[in-house]
Amino acid sequence: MFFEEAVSSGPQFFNLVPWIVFFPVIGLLFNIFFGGRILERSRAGEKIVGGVASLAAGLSFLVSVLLAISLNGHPEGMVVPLADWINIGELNIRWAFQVDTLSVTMMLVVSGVGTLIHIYAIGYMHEDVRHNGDPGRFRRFFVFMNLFIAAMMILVSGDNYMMLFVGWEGVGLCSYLLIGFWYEKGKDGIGNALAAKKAMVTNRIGDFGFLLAAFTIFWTFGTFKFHAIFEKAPEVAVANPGALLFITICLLIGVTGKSAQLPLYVWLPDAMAGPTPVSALIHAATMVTAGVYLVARSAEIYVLVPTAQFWVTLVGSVTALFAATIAVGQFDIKKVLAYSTISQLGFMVAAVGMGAFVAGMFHLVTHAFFKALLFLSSGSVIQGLERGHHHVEHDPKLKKQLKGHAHDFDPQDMRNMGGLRERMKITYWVYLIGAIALAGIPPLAGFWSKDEILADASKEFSWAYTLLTLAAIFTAFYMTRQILMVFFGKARTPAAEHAEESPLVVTAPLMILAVLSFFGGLINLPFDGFHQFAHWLEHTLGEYAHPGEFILVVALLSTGLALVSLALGWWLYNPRRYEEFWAIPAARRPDDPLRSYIGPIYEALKNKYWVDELYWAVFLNPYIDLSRFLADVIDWRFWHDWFHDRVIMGGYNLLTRLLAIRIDLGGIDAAANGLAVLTQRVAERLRQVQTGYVRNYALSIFVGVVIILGYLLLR
Amino acid sequence: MLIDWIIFFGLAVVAIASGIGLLLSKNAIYAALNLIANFTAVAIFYLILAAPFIALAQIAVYAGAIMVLFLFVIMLLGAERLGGTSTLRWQRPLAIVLGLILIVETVLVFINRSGAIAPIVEVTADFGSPAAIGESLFSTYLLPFEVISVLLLAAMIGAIVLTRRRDQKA
Amino acid sequence: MNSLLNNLLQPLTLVTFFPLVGVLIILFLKQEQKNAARWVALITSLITFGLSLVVLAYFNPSYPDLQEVINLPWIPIAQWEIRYYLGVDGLSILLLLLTTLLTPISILSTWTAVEDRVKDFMLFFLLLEVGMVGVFLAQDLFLFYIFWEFTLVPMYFLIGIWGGPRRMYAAVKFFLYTMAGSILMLLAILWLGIYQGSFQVPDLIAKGGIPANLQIWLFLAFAAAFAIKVPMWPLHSWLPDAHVEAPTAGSVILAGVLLKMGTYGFVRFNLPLFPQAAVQLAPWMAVLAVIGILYGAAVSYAQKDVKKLVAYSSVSHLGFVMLGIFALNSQGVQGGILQMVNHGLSTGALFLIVGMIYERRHTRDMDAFGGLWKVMPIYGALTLIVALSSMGLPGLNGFVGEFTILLGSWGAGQPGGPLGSHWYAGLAAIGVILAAVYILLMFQKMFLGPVTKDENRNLKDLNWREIITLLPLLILIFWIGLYPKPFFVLMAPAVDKLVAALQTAVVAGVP
Amino acid sequence: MVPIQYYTALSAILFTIGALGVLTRRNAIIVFMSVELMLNSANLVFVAFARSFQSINGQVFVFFVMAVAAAEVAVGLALIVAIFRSKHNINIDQINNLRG
Repeated sequence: MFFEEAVSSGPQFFNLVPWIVFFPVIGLLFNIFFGGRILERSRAGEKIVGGVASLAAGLSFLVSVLLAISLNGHPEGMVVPLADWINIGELNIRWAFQVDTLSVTMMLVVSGVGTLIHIYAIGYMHEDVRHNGDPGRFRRFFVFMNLFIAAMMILVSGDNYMMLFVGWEGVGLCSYLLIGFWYEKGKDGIGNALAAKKAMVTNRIGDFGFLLAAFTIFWTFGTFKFHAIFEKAPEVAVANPGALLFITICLLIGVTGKSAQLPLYVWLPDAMAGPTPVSALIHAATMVTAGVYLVARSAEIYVLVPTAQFWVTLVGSVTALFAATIAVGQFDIKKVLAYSTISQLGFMVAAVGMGAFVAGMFHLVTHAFFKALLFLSSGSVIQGLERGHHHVEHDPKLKKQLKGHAHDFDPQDMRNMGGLRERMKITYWVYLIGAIALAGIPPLAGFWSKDEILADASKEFSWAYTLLTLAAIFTAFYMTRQILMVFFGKARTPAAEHAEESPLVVTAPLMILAVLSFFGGLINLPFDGFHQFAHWLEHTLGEYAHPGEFILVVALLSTGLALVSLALGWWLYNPRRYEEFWAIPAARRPDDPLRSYIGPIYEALKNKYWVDELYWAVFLNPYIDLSRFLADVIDWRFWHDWFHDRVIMGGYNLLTRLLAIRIDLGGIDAAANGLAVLTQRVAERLRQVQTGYVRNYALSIFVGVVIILGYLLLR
Repeated sequence: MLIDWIIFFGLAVVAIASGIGLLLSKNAIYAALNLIANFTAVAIFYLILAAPFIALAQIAVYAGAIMVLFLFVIMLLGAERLGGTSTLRWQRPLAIVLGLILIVETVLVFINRSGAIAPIVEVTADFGSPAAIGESLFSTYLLPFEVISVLLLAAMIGAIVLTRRRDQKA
Repeated sequence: MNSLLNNLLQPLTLVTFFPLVGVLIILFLKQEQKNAARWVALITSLITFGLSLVVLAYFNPSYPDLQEVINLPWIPIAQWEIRYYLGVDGLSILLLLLTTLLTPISILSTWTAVEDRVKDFMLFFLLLEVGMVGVFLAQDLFLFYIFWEFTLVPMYFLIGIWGGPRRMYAAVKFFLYTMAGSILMLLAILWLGIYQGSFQVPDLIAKGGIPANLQIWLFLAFAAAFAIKVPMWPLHSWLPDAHVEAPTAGSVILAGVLLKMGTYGFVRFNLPLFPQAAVQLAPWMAVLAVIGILYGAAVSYAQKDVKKLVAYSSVSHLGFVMLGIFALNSQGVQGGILQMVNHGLSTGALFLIVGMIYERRHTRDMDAFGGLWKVMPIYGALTLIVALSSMGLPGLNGFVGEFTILLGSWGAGQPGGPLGSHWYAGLAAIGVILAAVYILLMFQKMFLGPVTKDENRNLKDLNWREIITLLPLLILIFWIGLYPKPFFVLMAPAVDKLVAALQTAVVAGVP
Repeated sequence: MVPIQYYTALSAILFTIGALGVLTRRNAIIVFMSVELMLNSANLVFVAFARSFQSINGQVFVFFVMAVAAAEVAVGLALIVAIFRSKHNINIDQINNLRG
């Protein structure tokens, strides 16, 4: 009776799930084949191209919503098989969709935030392509964005590890393409391309871990399907704990690559070379959270391996603090946000590592809202500044003020901003909401999710709790610093002075995201009766989806510390003080007020602890040297030139010469020469036989016939 | 039967005489005419030897086509007679001596080995008929037959290439 | 006579020798009739491709043994008989199709690239096709050897006449190097013929029973020929020379087909003929394969000449193939065979791409380019797809091959497996990272960044002929990447049979 | 019926005449005709033995010989024409370019 009710208790749209991938694919194919012509022919071309792409993402979102509605009635979800992919013997990989609460959560975030960012990008890219001087690339941007949505959907919807990996690599490709979108720009014209390559290669290192994990999974479980694996996992944990440990640790390597954790986080700050919507969508809201999703998805394996859980938590919490400190020392508005993203991802990874899967996923969702918001607003700020700069450059009176440094104007450097509060009101307000949400001030979304992580950590992982709380303090501090430097005080450059607010197509998504950032916490308040999100995930994660508790001490402490840190930030960077600081002549002025207090430590923060340099020194340069050495010295000069050409060929030459001069000339040749002379003399005589007359030859044949016949007769 | 012998010797005399005529005639045209007579005589021998198809082929191909070609070339070149002297005078007596030896040898061979040759028996009516030869050609000798056709094609092309004038090139 | 002809005029004979028809026609052309020679060669090779599709149509994928067999007496010597013995099975059908596909593509790529002695070029190219197809179909060791050596001659001339500045050096090196290995194989073939009493591979497999210690020597003798052809590290020294000097079409065929003859040889002869030796030597071959993967990738990274980079990447990619083959399980061997095809497609396409830019700029130095994507957007996009396929991105063909190979060799690395250690697959997987490094470096140096050289500013994008040249390869790249099932289905029964035979041989051989 | 030996003897005589023609005549065309005569004598033996052994094969061979002869004449006469063009003579004694 009850069962029947459950079955009929709501509409079922599970079979629509492939469309979450197909819609973006259709969108990108449309733009590939028709986008170019539309852009050329139609004035509203950009709106059509961007609109189609946004529509594709939006339809994808619609399907996700339908799936979520279906899940309300049928929370057990469904596996929707689509096609076989690789079948060899017992290896059977298929493309099937896993529709359950966990995957649908990710689908909603990806397509929802994705759609907003698509819409935003119509306005943003309109200016960006003109600013960078190649309007034709507008279409390419939306093709890549749709491709990304498709790949990300494959990632979150696969019912097995290999489809997850396909999406995993697919989003990596889109990340590569979009970071390198302006591939002829950046430092020395190649900076963006290098950043893209760095992202791809670093991710490949993570993928290497993923691959090893996949191999072990297959040869341990005989399948890649989530459900089959999770069913067997407890047995294997007893029979073969080493295999499980190996799998989980290797997956962690994958996670550190994709979710930018220590030690593979280095690509994410550089990835800011991509256009800002890309940073918002891929490098903040969705792709980088794939690692968190992976661990949450593999929850039933991870809980069986405490060692792996320890390592995941360690990596996450150390990264959270590590990146948060670096963010303090950055001047690039997007770099600050990038390190903040790494830090927040650390929170999530630590959470899923501790077994607080709900908290981790909760933070993933809220973070998607407010970090997308922050990035998009920063894009608005940057373009506002660019508009100001453009205005100044084309106004002869103002241009004089610019003097020499007109060309190297960096619209992302926060030191070039200031006072934007007045000129970009909407952007200011939404940015502020995002920043407060990120800083963890109640009652915004960030507070609830972060607090749930901290509360979970405080129970068993006190060391992680300490690290994460410290990270939270830094978070509040650097966000205060950023807000104050960007929006408060007086404009520090003519560009900032003439900055203009962005159009509605840009600001509308910002406002929607601001609302979400504000109220997003409501989905999972830590009070009895409000744990909707936990109950939602319970259908997938089962017992591991325990609802978060509200621990008053933790909440008060983190809020208090955040406020203290905020006050500290205000003290250091308040408009009056910063203007005084700015008034110091450039030669004597340190680059940041903080330097006066912590000097060398600040240098370390500013230079990101020299990690990039370390990697260059320890891995990259040696590899380059090694490959040059192998290529030039070993392969070419030693093996190719010396061994083959010199030793083998030369040796053979030497041998032949020895044979030729000593043995041949000395012995055989003398004899042969004698023979030759003899032959020559005989030939001198014999050649006279060759008269050249046909009849002569015929005669000799005839003589031969007669003789042979005679011989036969006389025999 | 006597008539057989008469025909044989009669034709043999014609054949040998025309052969010698070929050998001795100064004019190439006469030589050619002698050769035609010779071929015709041999063709009649073929008829006697139950080879009607070959006989007709002999007349058509040899006496007809080939000899006409000879005559044509002779007239085309206008080289019926040759002037000048032979550079190989010593060869002629030697050749005659050798020729005689060859004949003697051949005759000796047949005297010595005549036992090996089967006596002549009657053959069926269709022996050597075009049908019989055709059947053989298109079954057992199919491949050689095809090869021969290629050879003829090659000869034809060769003849064309060889006689083409230089200035006709390109 | 008729029955002989009937026996001869089977699909396999036709597909092998049909290019000779084109050769015959081209012989009658004049040297100046360049376009005629091109069209004749193209159409001949396209018909040959059609004939190979006929072979495919007759092919029964569920049957594990040789099919469409032609087995006629050819040269009887005393009690041995060398037979005209052609057959196709799951191990060779894909390579046959690859060969007949790449030949017209290569011919199309020479349309404007080869202007000198076009007639001779096309002649040698069609002759080369005869040899290559023959190698993949011959089931008599002697016949195989004849085809094997026969491929050398046209390739020698292709490199030696239409090659780059050091062409004679490269051609002679190519010839001698490959010849040297083949001699040892010939000795082994003779040994088999004399002591096993047959030259026919199926007979030899059925007979078996070669003592284990002798198997090793025979295995090594065959391996000498094949390993040089593959080329396995450290026998790869001829490869960069040959590739760099060869004309584009030559490089495509060299990488696409000739190298596969080596790996194919291992699968066709070494594994089934000497199963015990194969099992015993598998770890050693795998070591060489893994070194090849890493070494090739590292050396590629340091190259300045893009053609050389692609050439060394072949060493790396074929290392994967060898690793898969010597995993000695279904996943590994099937992945290995598919990866042969993949490498033919991807690297073939890369060489075509290099050829296209070389035709425009007459240099292959990567530093001479930069920012080409902006100048030639179609070219850039196609190159990107091929490059991604080469570095094994899921959804494109390279991944399917590499993944199954690594999965197979990881399985072979389990305790009791033929390799016995996970290190092989683990280290080989690093090759996947390094592949990304050098491929992306190439792409970055050529296509990304600003246009710095004036010569590059006005380059023309690909024309229709060039796009059509690449199109079949791209379609296959996507097809294999997205839906490889039909390809695996073709080879599965044959590979399963081979693997099963290997396992029983091992069980029987170990006391 | 005349025994085969007689035919062979006749053939031998014709052959010798032909051979003498080749050896003694200087006119290239006559030399050629002599060659034809020799071929013809061989044909005669073929046919005679075909009759004797009652095997059609001999006749088939004659057929082939005729075909070859036709081909040979075609090429040979073409050669003669070509030679005549360059030397304005068909005296084979004046053609000894291959002299050693």
